Amino acid sequence: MSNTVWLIPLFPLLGTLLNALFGRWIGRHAHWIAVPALACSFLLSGAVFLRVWNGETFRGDLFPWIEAGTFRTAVTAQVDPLAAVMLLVVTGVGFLIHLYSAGYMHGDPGYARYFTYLNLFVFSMVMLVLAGNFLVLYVFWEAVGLCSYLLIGFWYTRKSAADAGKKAFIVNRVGDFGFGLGVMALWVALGTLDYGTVFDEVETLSPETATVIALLLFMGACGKSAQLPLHTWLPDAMEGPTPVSALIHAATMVTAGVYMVARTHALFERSGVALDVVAWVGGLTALFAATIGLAQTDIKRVLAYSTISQLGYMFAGVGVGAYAAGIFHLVTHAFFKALLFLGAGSVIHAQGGEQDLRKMGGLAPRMVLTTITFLVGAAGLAGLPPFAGFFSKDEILASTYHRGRLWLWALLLLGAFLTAVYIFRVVLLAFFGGPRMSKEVAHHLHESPPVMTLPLGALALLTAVAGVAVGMPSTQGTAFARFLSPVFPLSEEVGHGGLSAYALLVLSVIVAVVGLLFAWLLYGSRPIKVEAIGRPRNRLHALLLNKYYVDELYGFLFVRPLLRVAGFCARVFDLGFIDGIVNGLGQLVVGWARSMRRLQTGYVMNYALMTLLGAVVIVGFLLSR
Amino acid sequence: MNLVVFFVVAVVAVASALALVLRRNPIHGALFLVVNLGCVAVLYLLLSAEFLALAQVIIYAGAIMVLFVFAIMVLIPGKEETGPDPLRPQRLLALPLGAVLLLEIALILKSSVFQAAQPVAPPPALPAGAGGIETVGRLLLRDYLFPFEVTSVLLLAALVGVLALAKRKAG
Amino acid sequence: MDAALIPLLPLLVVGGTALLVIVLDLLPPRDRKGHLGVVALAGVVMALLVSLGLWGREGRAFRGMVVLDNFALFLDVVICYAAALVLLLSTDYLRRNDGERGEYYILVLLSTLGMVLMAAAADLIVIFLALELMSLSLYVLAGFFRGRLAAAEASMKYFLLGAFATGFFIYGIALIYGATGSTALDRIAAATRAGTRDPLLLVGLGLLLVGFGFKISSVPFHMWVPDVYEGAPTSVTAFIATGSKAAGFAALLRVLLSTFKVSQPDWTVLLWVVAVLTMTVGNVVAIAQSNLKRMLAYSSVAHVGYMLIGVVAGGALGAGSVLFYLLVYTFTTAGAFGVILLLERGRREAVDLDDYAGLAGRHPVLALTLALFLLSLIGMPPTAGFAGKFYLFGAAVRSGYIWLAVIAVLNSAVAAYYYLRVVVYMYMRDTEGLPTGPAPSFAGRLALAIALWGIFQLGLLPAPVLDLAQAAVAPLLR
Amino acid sequence: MVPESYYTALSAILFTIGVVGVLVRRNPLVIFMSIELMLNAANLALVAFGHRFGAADAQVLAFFVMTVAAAEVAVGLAIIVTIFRLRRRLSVDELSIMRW
Repeated sequence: MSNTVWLIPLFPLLGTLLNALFGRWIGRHAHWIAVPALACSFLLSGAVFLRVWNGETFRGDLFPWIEAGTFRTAVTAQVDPLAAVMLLVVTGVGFLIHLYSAGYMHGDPGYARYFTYLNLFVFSMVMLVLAGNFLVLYVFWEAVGLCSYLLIGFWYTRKSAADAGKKAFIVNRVGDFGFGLGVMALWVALGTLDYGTVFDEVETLSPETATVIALLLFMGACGKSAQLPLHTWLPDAMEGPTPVSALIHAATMVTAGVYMVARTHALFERSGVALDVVAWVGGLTALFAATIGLAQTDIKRVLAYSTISQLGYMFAGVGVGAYAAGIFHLVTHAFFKALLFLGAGSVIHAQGGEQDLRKMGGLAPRMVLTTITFLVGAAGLAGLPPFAGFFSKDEILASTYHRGRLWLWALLLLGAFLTAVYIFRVVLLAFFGGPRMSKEVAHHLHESPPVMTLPLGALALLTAVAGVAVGMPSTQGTAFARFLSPVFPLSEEVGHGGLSAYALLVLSVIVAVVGLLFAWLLYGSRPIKVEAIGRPRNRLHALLLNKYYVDELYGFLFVRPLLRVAGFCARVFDLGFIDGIVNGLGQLVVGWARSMRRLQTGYVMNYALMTLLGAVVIVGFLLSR
Repeated sequence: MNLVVFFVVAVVAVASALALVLRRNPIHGALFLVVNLGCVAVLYLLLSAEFLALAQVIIYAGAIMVLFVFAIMVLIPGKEETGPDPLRPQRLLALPLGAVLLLEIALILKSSVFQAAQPVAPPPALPAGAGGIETVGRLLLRDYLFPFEVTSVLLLAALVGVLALAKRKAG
Repeated sequence: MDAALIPLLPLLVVGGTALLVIVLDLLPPRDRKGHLGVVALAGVVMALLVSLGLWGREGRAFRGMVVLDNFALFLDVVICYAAALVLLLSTDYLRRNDGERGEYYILVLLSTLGMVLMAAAADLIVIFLALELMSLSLYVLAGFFRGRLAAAEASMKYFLLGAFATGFFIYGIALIYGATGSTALDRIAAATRAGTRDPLLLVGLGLLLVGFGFKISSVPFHMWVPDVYEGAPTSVTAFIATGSKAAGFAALLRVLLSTFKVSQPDWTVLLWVVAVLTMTVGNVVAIAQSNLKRMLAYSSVAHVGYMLIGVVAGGALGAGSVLFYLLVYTFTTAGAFGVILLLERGRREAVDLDDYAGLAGRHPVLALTLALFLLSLIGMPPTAGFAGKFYLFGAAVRSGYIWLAVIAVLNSAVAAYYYLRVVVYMYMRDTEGLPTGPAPSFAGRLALAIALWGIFQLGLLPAPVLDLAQAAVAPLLR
Repeated sequence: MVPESYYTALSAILFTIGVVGVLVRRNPLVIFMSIELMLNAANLALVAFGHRFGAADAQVLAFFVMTVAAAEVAVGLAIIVTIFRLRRRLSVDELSIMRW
């Protein structure tokens, strides 16, 4: 197994090197290197997965890396069920998105550069997942970040893209600073960074120390996974190409935080407090981002806020100790969110780059495949059975409920309702109703080429079947949780089952359906009123009128204030406050730099004066000792 | 007797040093530096370092100062340092800082040298002829042979450096 | 060969080559001096090999004024690498800038001699002379392009401030002599162990620190750095940034760790503050720079701050990681300056940030090379910069200087901003106006290749070299 | 007999005057001369200390310092001359094309 494991990251690395060095000559054939590389990785991951399925695990050093005294760290890979699942997701979704990119990015002047970065990203992400100690984790944690900045700013001629890359960089610095300190603190506390040893010895840490370390690590997770209050970079990151948003800013990289918390859960459990923090940050983010999602008009921004919100669910899941549920949601989310992004990309592609929902509408007849797959994705996100998102989200909700976190559960339930509302709002505005785009754009509307629709279909299939296949709740927990049980022992609550579990299941469905209907009332009903039914005589129309009235009422009582709150959050809190802090910090440093620079007058006399000052201070200091 | 000579020479040395710093004309400054170096040479004699006193006169007064005066004559005959001084306030900062430095060194000397040296009545006198050319020469070429060799390389480097800067372009 | 001369072997090789070059300079051809560069390079490489061959041997010569130990040998290797890279980079660069004269190679060799001597000196007066030998040559080299006002200004500033710092240094020697009656490091060490805390000795050390501080350019003695780095010929800048810094650290470490071990509590506090100031000032001011040479100058100041962390941490790990970092820093900095030196826009050296806009598009390999050096300066794995910083900060944490390490990590975070800005310019901007392109230079490319090899070798397999570095500081810690 | 401490005190005064001279003057030549004053003061201190120990070593050290001073002067003056060739004025304050 050892040889196979190392090949998984090797292929994308080779792809990167080839495209980086010979990109000028390879040019528009770059995908012939990048896509097969990913395919190989995916197949190998599948092979590794099967062996893990049979109960095999692997742990091995590539080479001894950093040694200092008694401290030794090697480049270590570790494959256990958790890593195997993640590998499959990263390479699988990665492969589909590479394939899709070949169509989406066709003709872009930076084609080879794009695939270079994308391959580099997959390499780094695979290594992050494989990492067997905190140092390697940290290294590739930074590396995926670097790829992310490069890809956000890919279309650098757009100022907004360059700014977004910078913003992602600065915000993530804040988080990574904490993460780096956390790793350092861990080293000080235990003298080792090896996963196995750390988790074995975690009991020797005092809970306070564990809390400090865990919270520092979680700071990094907040940055990478865009949780409150470090979430602001993710919506801006949508300036990158859409497949990038799908792969990095939805399916894989942003989930690294969740993966990290789950991976190091022993540490968080030792602290206890830290786990609560994770749960609450997750819950609050889930609701907060969902409200903002309601107010956005850019299709990708809605999806971005949705990603933040769904990441919040995952954190809430792992925060209450339902690690398997959190990771399961991570997996299903990777499927349906990648699907949604790619669908959105298909729409944007068809409309020549238009991302504004207000200028879409009525695309369904022209883009049948995209519409169907997008609907599947939306159903998955909203949590409608039998799609994957339903099972995973319900798993999280049930876990919170069973563990007695009723407030958290309520937050998440409300979030689930809003999720259904905003995603079907997108569906209705984009695919149904009357077209609102210009004549010219409408004329050029077309379904995307097979190289793009194929991944859509594959992801739709996964979204449709993954939940039923491995997520069916049973008295022994889901099949998924059982698979992960070597990493996350099954907890007793899951086994309870009981009446309340089914009630919760039904409640989830109801919430999602109500959300869907609500969206339909707000955004689907009016055009129908105008076009389908002309006269106010029949009962359907009366009903519609009635609904219309409800719409107005809700609009007045609930929706408009909600929208206003959402807008307020988006404007003041989201953009003003947190950006203010981040920018303020940046400006502080830059301002400091400018003024310090003035000390460097260029005059010899000033320099000599500083020397004398230094001498006087040093001598004075030593004299005083 | 020696004490009187010391004080006279010391006063002259300090005065000439101050003059070097305060006089505007660099030529005058150079001459005051020569005076100062001469005073120090006398002090070397008082410290029974005859060889060094000689070297001081030959190297400093004879070679270094001639170079200085030559450079001054070539570069800026007559005047200098006129015109407004934009950095004057900062320059004045040098005085208190210098005073602090002096105070600090004085404090150390007071706590160290003055304490240690004074009670031990007569310091061990240098053996006869210790400052003579023979003793120093022996030290220089035996105990300190290596640094002596290094100085030769140092002078070589200076030579090459000056050539590099001053030589007219080849060809 | 006389066994007594073995400790001098590296010195003799470098010095002998210098004399050889002086003689060859007098012979024809008069207009082309490239062959002198080859001879000088051969000498430096020979010295490098000799130093490697002597590894593990110990000895002293000339009444203990020069020592041969692993510490000196390790630094010989660092210095010779720096000199070799600089020589490789110089030849074509000088010709392009119409400054090819034999004196250049002689002076580089003589200053290398001074550096190597500083690493091996065990007597304050020898350290002083070696320092002067190195400095005088560098003062001249900084102003080697005589027709350029910036070079002349750099040379003048470097010289005046250097001489000023030397004044403090020599007064410090005088005070230490006054306290102990000797300038030999082991005698001084014996005096510090025997006697009470003599303020004269401590203050003497303080004044020595002024001199060393100037050479390694720690705050507040760093003021000359940006001006000199900017004005000097880029190859000389690279040499000042790498070789003279390594030599300064060599003497500093030897004096602090072996001679003034007793006063460790005193100077540790001092260096703690200096380290924090140095890295912070360097990094913060670097943000505001748009001239690449100047930016790298401030960055080099910041890196000195990082290295001082290792000195503060002390012990085999701390001091060893300083040596390790010196090697890393030499490869990285020489490489970064090397790329700048190869690039020109129009007939002018490409030193402005704007000159680098869109470089990746036209010269992907060169841009990638510079990007890798910058990533190493940031401390991104798997480059050597990461391993180096890891050891330094780790040593600080080990010794209980957690806050120092935290400040250093914060500093590295800030630093990433200005390094990456260059990368962003290269990869994410489009060229305006004249394109920037590399001058043809095989030797220059060879130098870059060696430097690249260095940062990956040290980044991927740092442990063996760290072991060597720790073995190198062992003689000091006895 | 003059106590050595007097010499050292004098050397401290001369050293400080030299330091102040470097800072208050604008002409590089005068600055340079002030630096010579500093070196000279250091030499005086060395010789005085040597006298205290009754050893001639200090004189040798002072001799080395003198040599270094001579070498420095040669190089320094050459640099100053180079600058003067490029620009017919001589004040260190005008040498600030590189700053910030």
